[in-house]
Amino acid sequence: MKIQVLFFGATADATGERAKRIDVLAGANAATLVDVIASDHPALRRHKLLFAVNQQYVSANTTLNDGDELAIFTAVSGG
Amino acid sequence: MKIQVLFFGATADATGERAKRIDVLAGANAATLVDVIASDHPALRRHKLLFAVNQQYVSANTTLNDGDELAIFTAVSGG
Amino acid sequence: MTDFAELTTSPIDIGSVARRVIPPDCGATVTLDGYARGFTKSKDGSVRETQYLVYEAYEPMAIKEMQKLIDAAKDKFEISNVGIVHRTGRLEIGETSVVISVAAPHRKAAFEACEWLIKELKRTAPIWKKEVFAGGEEWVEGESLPSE
Amino acid sequence: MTDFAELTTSPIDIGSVARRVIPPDCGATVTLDGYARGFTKSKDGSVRETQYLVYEAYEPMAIKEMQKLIDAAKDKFEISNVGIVHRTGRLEIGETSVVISVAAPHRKAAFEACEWLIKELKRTAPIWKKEVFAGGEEWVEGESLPSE
Repeated sequence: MKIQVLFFGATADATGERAKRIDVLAGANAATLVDVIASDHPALRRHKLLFAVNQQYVSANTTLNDGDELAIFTAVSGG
Repeated sequence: MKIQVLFFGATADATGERAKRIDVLAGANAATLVDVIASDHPALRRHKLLFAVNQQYVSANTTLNDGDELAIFTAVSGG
Repeated sequence: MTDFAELTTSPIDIGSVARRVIPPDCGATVTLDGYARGFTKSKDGSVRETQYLVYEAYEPMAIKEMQKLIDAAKDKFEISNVGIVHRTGRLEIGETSVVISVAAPHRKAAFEACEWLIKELKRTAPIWKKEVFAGGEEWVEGESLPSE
Repeated sequence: MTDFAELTTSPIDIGSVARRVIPPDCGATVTLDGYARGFTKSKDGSVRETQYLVYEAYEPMAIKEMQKLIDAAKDKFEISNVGIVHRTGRLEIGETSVVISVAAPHRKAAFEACEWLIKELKRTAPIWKKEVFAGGEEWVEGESLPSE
């Protein structure tokens, strides 16, 4: 299945990308995607990561669905 | 001694004046002045009154001095 | 960059009051913006429509009392700067009557100080409000006295 | 006269944000104005001078999270209207990063809601701040997580 992955701030810097379409097997979750991405970009593991699927916060072990938008980012610092 | 008396808002309406120089005997206090003024303007007695001498809050029985500025007004309602 | 306590007969621009209290080491300003209500509750509980308001101040004493409040707030709370501007004269409904801006390194102190300042200003600053409604007008008398 | 949650890359005018939330039955608006600090404390306790800030948002989610906060605040506090505007992009020192204005019939609820909203916004809105200083830059990572 195809997942649209988005990066912001520190995670965009760590991966050198802002968006990436990734093909994974059914049953994958955010943690699976981090494993895939970190194999190319180990700097991603230096951060405590948060996840949102389709613009809602989710935990790392929430199962993804084909076509989901997964955002991977660090603890927010707006305000 | 001479006291400069100031009125604001409801007390200005009750007396029809905004400022008045009043001659009183030494030892007079704010309550004395109210008695003097209310004899001409009994409407003044309809209000709960506050006093300031030389721009500082005082109680009705604080003795006045020659040349004092006495403000007579109702509970404040700014803001 | 300094504190200020002012009276003005001109419309108050909230943003410019807030801007004036900001020092570079602060992270937040809290601003209270009080304004002329269109409806007020009478003593008998009925609601009536206000046409406009008139504020009158004992000007030199009002400035002094506001400055005293600023000094007291700076003793009481960890804040950097305070600005207070109160309008006098005729105000149309919806116009700002008072702005209090407090800048502080930490926002909690700014919130607390701003809330304390407006409560104290309403209690002690010698300023009076007249409500003008259809068929009459009335000077509003405050509920509490400065000595209480 | 309605609530709003917005992102903008333009300078924010505090007063106009505050003005937009005022309904005629309200007596007070409380506005929190957060802005770019000139000095920040590093993790090791030393203080360094920031040259400028860059804010980045996950825009559609940030708007949704801010709207959720507005809905939650209106359930939790007796308030009438809320406006939130957060700036993104490059901000010079002293420029406003976020404005939250809350209008309420009684000012106490406006103070409480405004303080709650900024605390929650900093915890949940997907927006990140980069500090640029002499010789480097750093994305600030928040202290608390949305699920906490």
